[in-house]
Amino acid sequence: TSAKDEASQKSADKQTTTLSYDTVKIGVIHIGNPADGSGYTYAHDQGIVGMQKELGLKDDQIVRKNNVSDSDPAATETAIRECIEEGCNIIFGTSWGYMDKMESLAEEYPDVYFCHGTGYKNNGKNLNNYFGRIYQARYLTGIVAGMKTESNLIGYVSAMGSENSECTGGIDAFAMGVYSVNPDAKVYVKVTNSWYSPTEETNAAKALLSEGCDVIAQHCDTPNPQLEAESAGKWGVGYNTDMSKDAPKATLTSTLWNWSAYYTYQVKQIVDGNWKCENYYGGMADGLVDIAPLNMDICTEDMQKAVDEAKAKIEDGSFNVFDGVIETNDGKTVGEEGKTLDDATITGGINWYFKNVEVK
Amino acid sequence: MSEEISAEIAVKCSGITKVFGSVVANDGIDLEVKYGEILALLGENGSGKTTLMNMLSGIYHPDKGNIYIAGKPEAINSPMDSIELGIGMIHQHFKLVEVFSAADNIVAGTKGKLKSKGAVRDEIKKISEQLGLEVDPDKKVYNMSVSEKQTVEILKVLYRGAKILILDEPTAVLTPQETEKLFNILRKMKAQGCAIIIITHKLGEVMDISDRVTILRKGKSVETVNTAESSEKQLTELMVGKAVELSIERPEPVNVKPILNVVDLTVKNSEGSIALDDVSFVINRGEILGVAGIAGSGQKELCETIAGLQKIEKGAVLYNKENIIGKTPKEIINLGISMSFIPEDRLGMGLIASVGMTDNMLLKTYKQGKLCFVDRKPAKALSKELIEKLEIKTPSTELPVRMLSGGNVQKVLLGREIHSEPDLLITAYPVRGLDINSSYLIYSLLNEQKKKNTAVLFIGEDLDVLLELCDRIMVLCHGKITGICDAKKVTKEQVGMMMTGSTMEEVLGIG
Amino acid sequence: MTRLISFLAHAVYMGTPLLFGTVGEIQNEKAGHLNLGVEGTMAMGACAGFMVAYKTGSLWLSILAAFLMGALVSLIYAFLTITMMANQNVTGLTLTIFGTGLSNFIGEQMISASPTGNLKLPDGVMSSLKNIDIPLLSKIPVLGEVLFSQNIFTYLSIVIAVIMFIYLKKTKVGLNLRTIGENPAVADAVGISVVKYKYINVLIGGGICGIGGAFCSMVINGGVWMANSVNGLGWIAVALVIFAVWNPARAIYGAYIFGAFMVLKYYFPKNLGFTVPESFFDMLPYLVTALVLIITSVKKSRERSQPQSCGINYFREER
Amino acid sequence: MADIIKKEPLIRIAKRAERSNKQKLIIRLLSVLLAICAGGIFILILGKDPFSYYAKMVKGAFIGKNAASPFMPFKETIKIMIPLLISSLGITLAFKMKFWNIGAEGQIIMGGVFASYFALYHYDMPHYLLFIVMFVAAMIGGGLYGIIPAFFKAKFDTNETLLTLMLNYIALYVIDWLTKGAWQDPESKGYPKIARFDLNAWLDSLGGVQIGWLIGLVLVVLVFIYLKYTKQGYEITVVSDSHATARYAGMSPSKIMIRTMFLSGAICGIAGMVQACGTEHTLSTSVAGGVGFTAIIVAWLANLNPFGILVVSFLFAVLEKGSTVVSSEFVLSPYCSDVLQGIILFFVLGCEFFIRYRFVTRGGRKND
Ligand SMILES: Nc1ncnc2c1ncn2[C@@H]1O[C@H](COP(=O)(O)OP(=O)(O)OP(=O)(O)O)[C@@H](O)[C@H]1O
Ligand SMILES: Nc1ncnc2c1ncn2[C@@H]1O[C@H](COP(=O)(O)OP(=O)(O)OP(=O)(O)O)[C@@H](O)[C@H]1O
Ligand SMILES: [Mg+2]
Ligand SMILES: [Mg+2]
Repeated sequence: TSAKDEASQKSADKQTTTLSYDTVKIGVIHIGNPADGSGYTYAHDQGIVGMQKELGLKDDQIVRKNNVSDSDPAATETAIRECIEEGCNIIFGTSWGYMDKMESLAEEYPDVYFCHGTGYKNNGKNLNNYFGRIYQARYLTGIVAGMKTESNLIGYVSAMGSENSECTGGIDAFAMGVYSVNPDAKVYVKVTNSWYSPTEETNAAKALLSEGCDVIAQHCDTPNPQLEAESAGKWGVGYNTDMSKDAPKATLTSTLWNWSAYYTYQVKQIVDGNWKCENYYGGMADGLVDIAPLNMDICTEDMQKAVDEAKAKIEDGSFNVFDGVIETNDGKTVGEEGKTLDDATITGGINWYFKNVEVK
Repeated sequence: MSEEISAEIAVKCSGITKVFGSVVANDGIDLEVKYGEILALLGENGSGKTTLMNMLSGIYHPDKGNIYIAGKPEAINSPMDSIELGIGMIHQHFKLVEVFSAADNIVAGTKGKLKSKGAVRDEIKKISEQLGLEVDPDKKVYNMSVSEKQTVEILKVLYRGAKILILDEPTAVLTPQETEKLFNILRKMKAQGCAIIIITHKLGEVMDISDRVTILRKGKSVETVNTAESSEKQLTELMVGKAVELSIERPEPVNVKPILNVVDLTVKNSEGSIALDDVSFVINRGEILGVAGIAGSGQKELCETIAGLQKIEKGAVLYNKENIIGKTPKEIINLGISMSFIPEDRLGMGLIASVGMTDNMLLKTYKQGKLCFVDRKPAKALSKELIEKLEIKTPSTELPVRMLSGGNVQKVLLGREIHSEPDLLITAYPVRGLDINSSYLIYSLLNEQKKKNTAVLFIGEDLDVLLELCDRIMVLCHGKITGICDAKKVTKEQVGMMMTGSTMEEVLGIG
Repeated sequence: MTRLISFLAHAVYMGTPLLFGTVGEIQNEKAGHLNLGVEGTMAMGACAGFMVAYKTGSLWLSILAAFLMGALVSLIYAFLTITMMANQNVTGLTLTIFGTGLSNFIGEQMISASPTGNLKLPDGVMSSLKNIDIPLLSKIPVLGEVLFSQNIFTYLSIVIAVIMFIYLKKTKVGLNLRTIGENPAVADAVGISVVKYKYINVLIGGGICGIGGAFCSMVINGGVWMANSVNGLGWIAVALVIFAVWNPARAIYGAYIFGAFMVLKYYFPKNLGFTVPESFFDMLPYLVTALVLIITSVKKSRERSQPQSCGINYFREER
Repeated sequence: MADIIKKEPLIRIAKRAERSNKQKLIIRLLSVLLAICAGGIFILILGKDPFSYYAKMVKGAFIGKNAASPFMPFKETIKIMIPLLISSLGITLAFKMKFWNIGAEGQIIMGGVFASYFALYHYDMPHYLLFIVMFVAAMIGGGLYGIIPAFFKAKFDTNETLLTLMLNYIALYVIDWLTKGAWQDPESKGYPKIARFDLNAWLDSLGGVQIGWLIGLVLVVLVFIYLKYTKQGYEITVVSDSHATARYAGMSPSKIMIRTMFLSGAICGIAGMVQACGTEHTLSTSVAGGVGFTAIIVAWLANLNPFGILVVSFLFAVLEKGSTVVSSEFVLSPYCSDVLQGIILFFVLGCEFFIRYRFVTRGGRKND
C-alpha cells in the first residue's frame, strides 16, 4: 500500500501529464477481435486506425489487447496493467464492463489517462467517459425500415432486454423513426441475452422472419440477422459497420459508429493540454454516429429524401428524437410537452418501449 | 530352423520364453499335443501355464522360441492369427459381453455377413446337438448361470470350427456334475480329431480326462508323462519338485457350543428373485461347517447377510443370541462381534487392489488410531509378519496387491482375517484357483482356527475337500437347505444328489 | 399454429448440428472412447468446410473437407488415447482447446488475407444451402413443413443417423464394434482387431462431428465466417448421447427436442402475464439434460447404458 | 505350398517394469522439453523466432519493463495461478475417489455466489469476521453444489461426468440471472451488472498479491495431509478401489462419496470466493472463466499430487500470462496461445506412455 500512497502523492503534484505526439502511447482494450472484419470491435478499431492516420502516430504507439471479455474483471485488469507496463499513457476501454476496473486502476495510476466507452463514470481527474447518441442514427434507419416494409412488421434483434437502457432506447428511437413514416407498422423485438452469439442472433432473426417480419434490424454484434434476412429474401438494417458488405442483397443501411471522430478529438485534447476530464457524448453533428449510405439496389430515392430531411433537423438541433410526450406500449406516457429527455435518462433510464413495439 | 515336424502334431512349442518386466513367466518351455489327444497342463500357481496358452491364442507375444501348428512354423501375432490357425481358447476368466445374448456373443468376430437370427439359431442348435450342449441363444449373458456361460464359451470356440481347443481352468467354477458333462463333450471332440489342452489344479480330473500330462515348474517344462502310467502322487511331486504329504487332518471338535443361529432367513438377490428361502441352521464354536452347493445357490447372499451387507425379507440371525439383522456392518463390528469374512471375489471385495499390503491390513482397523489420523505402524508390522509366516511372495509391503499372484492375494486376505482372532470365520471358496500346495496351507490355517475354538463357515466347491475337512456339511440348492449332515457319514454321491434338489431324507433313506 | 410449425421447423434446424455431433459421439463411445473433444472437432470441421466452400464454391467438396478435417483432428485424439493410452477426459478437453483455437486462428488469418476484410461464401454455395422441398413429402401437412422442407445438411444428418443405426444394430462390423465398446478384451480374444476398429470408428465419428461443425459456420452463420461458430453445441451433443441411450435413431428426435429447447425462448408467448427470465431459457437445455440424465439413471437398464469400457483404455497385456 | 512365416509386426507395445521415481521425473521433464520443441515448430510456422518467443514469454510472466515495479507481471502470474491451484486441489479430492468431477467450474461459481451475497449485502460487519463468513459461505455454496452429483451418483449411479458438466452451465446462468435481476447494481444506469464490492469485502493483499496465494499454499499442505494421513483420506482410497470392499469394511460408500464431493466442491468454492473478492471485486459470469476445466488438466498432469499441482498450476499460469505478453508484443492472434497450449499438452499427455510401456521393434527382443 505504500506504493499507492506514493502514487497519490505524485498525483497531487501534477494532476495531468503533458504529452507530445511522439511520446503518446495508446492502449486499447477490445472485447472482440478487430480481425473479425465486422461488428463492434471492428468499428472501434477502425476508429483507432483513423485516429492514428489523422494524427500521424507510429504503429508501436498503439497497443491492442484483444478478446478481453468485459464480464471478466480479472482479465480486464491484466490487460490494462499490461498496457501500462508497455508504457501506455492513454487507455481506451471500449466496452461497458471494463468500467469498474478502469475506475480502480485510474486511482492507482494517476499519470495515465483512462477513457471508458459506453459507461458513465468520471473521477474528475484522469478517468472520463465517452459514448454517443447512436439513437439518432437508429431513428434514421427506422425511417428506411418503415418505408421499406411491406408486411408492416419489422423485426429487431436486441442483445439485451428492457433492463438495458442502451438497447431499449435504441429500439425506441428506431421505432419512432418507423412510426414517423409508417404509423401502421409494428416493431417486433426478440432478445438474445448476449452481445455476441452467432447462433442466438441467427435464431432470433429466424424466429422474427417466421412471424412475417420483412425487415430485420439489430443491436448485436454479428451480421447474422442480416444474412438470415438475405437468405430469406428479405431486408435488414445492420449495426456497427456497413453490413451491406456481408449481406449486399438485404442490408438497406446500417447504424454506424464513426469512432475516429472521438478518438482523434480525445487524443488531440490531451496532447494539446486541453484535458478537462469531461464526459463525451457525441452525436451526429459531431460526426460520431451516422448511417451507412443507403443501398440503392433496394432503397428508393424517397427514402433517401426522408432520411436527409430528418438528418438535417437532428444536426441543426431542431429535432432531438426523444422530444415531447412519448406514448409507451403499456399505455403510459413519458416526457413532457416542449421538453426533451435529459441525457442521464437517455443513457440510463429508458426501460419502456415506444407504442408500436412488441416484445415477442 | 525348420525341422521336419509331422502334420499330426497339432501344436508344438519349442523353447518358448516370456518375460514380464522382471518376472520370467516362461523359460524355454517345450510342449507337444497331437490331434485326437487330450493333454493336461499342470503346475503350481504362477508356473506360467496361462501365459503359455495366451501365447498360443495370440494375447501375448513370445520373447523367444518357436510355435508349430500342424507341423508348420507360425508366428501368432494376434488372436486373429490364432483363430485362423484353428485354435480356440476358453480363458480362465470368462470373456463374454454381459449385455449381449448368447447368439451375439457367439457370432461376434466371426467372418462373413451378419446372418439372420433364425439362421444363427439353427447353426447353434446343430452344433449343440452334436455334443449334447444346451443353450438358449436369446438369453442375455447377465442372466446366465456360471455353467451356462461356460457353455457359451465352448460354443463360441466350436462355432469358429476350432480344431485345437485350449481350456484354462474350466472346471474351477463347475459342479462335479457339470464337470462330468464338460468332460463328455471333450471326449466327443477328441473322438472327432480335435487336439485339446486343458489346465486344471484338480488331480482327479487330470487322471480322469487326459491322455498325457505336461508339468510346468517355475516357468520351465519339467516333464511330460502318460497319464495311464502315472499317479496323483507322482504328478504332485513333479509339480512341487519334492515329495509332499497330501492329507487333511480333522481334529475332533472340542468345547462345541452354538455361536450363530440362523432362523427362517429369506433373502432376495440383486435381481429381485429369492436367493435364500427360509433357511435355518446353527454354527458352533470349534467346528467347521461346510456349505456345499452349485454356484449361485445362495452362498453369496448367506455370507453377505451375516456380514450385514444384505437386506433381508424375513428371518433372524442370532449371534450370541443377539439379532444382528438390521445392523450395519459397522455396527456389527462396533458391537464387539469379531466376524471375519472372506468374500468370493477377493480383489473386488475384501482387498484394495491398488494399494500395498500395509494399507490392506488397515481395512478394518483404520478407525483405531488417535484423532483423525491413520496409524500405519502396526499395519506395517503385521504385513511383515504375514509375509514371513505365510510365505507371501512380494518384493515390498507397499507393492499394490493387484500385482501379486492369485495365491498370494488369497494369503494376504486370509492372513488379515485370521489375525483379527475372530470368533466366527466365514470363508467362501478360499482355495479357488490355488494350487495343491497352497490349498493345503489354507486348510491347515483353517484347522488352526478351529483348534482355537473359532467357528468356521467354509463355503467350498470341491466335495472331496468338504468331506475331508468339515465336521458337518450343509447343502444348499436353489436357496433352500436340502440337508445338514455329518461329514463323516455321507458320501460324495449323496451330497451331489442333495445339491441337485433331493432332500437328505430321500438320499439317506431316513424316513 | 403457424407459429408452432415455424417453431418445430426451427427446432429441426437447430437440432441438425446436434445430430451430427451426437451420432459422431455415439460412434466414439461405442468404440469405448468418451470423447470430450467434440466441440473442438466440430470447430475444425466448421473451419475446413467453410474455407473449402469459400475457395472452391463446391458444397460437396466442402462437406467432404469438413468430414476429413474432423477425422484428422480425431486422429490426434485417437493416437493419444488408443496407441499412447493417454487419459481420455484430459485428451478430449485439450482437443477442445486446441480445435477451437486453431479454427479461430485460421479464420483470422484468412480474413486478413481477404481483400474485402470478410469471408463470404460464393452465391453458388449459398443457393445450394437453401431449403429444399422434398417432392410429395413436403406436402404433408405440418410434418412436411417441419421435416421435409429443410436444408441439405438436415437430410444428410438424418441419412447418416439411419445408416449408423443400421451399422450398429444390423451388421457384423457393428456387432464387433459394440463388443469392443462393452469389453475390448473379449473382442480381442475372438479375433476382432480392436485397435483398427477403434481408429476407424473414432475417426469416422470425428468426421461426422466435423460435418456438424460445417453446418454452424456455413448455415447458421449465413455464409460469412465468424469466430466461435460452434459456440458450445458440441457439449450439448455429448450430453445428448445419454438422452439417445446410445441409439442413433433415438438421437434424431433427441436432437430435435434439444433444438426445440434452444429456440424455445424465441417462440414462447410473452403475453402470459408473467415474464420468464431470459437466463432461464438459456439454462433450459442444460437443465433438461441434467434431469434426463438423472431420470434415465433412476430407471436404469443394463442394455441401455453407456458401453462398459467407455473411458477406459485397452492394452492387451494389462490385467 | 511354401512355408510362409508371418512376420511379426514392425513395432509393438510391451509393458515395462515399474520405473523409479527419478526415471519418471526425467521422462516428464523430457516430455515437457519435447512439447516445447513442438510448440517451437508451430511458432516457426507463424514466422516468428521460437527462441525469442519463449524468452519473451518467460520474461513476460516474471519481469516487467516498468522499472518502478519490475515484478508486476509476476504478481499477475500469481493472480492467475491462485484460482487454478485451489480448484485443482478441490478436483483432486474427487478424482482420488475416481469420481470424475468436471464440475469445478460450477462449484467455483456457486462459491463465488454465496460469498458475494455477504460482500454485497452484509459488507458492514468487521472485516475479518466478514472474511470468515464469506469463506464459510463459499465452502457451503461450492460444497452443496458438489453434493448434487454425488447424491445422484450414490443413489442412482447417475453419470457424474455429464451431470457435473451440465451443472456448470446451470450455475453460469444463475449468475447471469442474478446480474440481470435480483442482484443488478441499482447504480448501473440501466446496464445489467453486479455492483463492485465494498472495500471492506476485498481480500487483503500480502506481498503485493491478494491473500489467495497463501490460502492456496495452506490448502496444498492440508489436502496432502488429508489424503495421505487421515482416516477420511484412507476411506477415499478404499471407495475409489471398490465400493464392495468399502461396504465390507463397514464404511458407507454413499456417505463417503457425498462427504468427499462436499469437500471437493467446497475447495472449488473457495477458489470462487478468492477470485471474486480478491481479484475481480465483483461477481461476474466469468468468475470461473474456464479455470474449472483447466484445473482438470492440471490435476491430471500433476498425478493428483498436491505439491505437483502447485508446480503445474504455476507453469500453467506462466504459460497463460506469458502468452498474452508475447502475443501483444509479436502482434499475434490471441488464438495462437490456445493452439500452442494444445500442442504442448498433447505432447505431455502422449509422453506419459513411456512411463508404463515401451515400443519393441521387430527382432528387438531385448528386455530391460
Ligand atoms: N498387471 C501386472 N503388472 C505387473 N505385474 C503383474 C501384473 N499382474 C501380475 N503381475 C505379476 O504376476 C505375478 C503373478 O500373477 P498371476 O496372478 O498371473 O499368477 P498366477 O499364476 O495366476 O497365481 P495364482 O495361481 O496364485 O493365481 C505377480 O507376482 C506379479 O508380479
Ligand atoms: N500380464 C502380466 N504382466 C506381468 N506379469 C505376468 C502377467 N501375466 C503373467 N505374469 C507372470 O507370469 C507368471 C505366470 O503366470 P501365469 O498366469 O501364466 O501362471 P499360471 O500357471 O497360469 O498360474 P495359475 O495356476 O494361477 O493360473 C506369473 O507368476 C506372473 O509373474
Ligand atoms: Mg493361470
Ligand atoms: Mg491364477
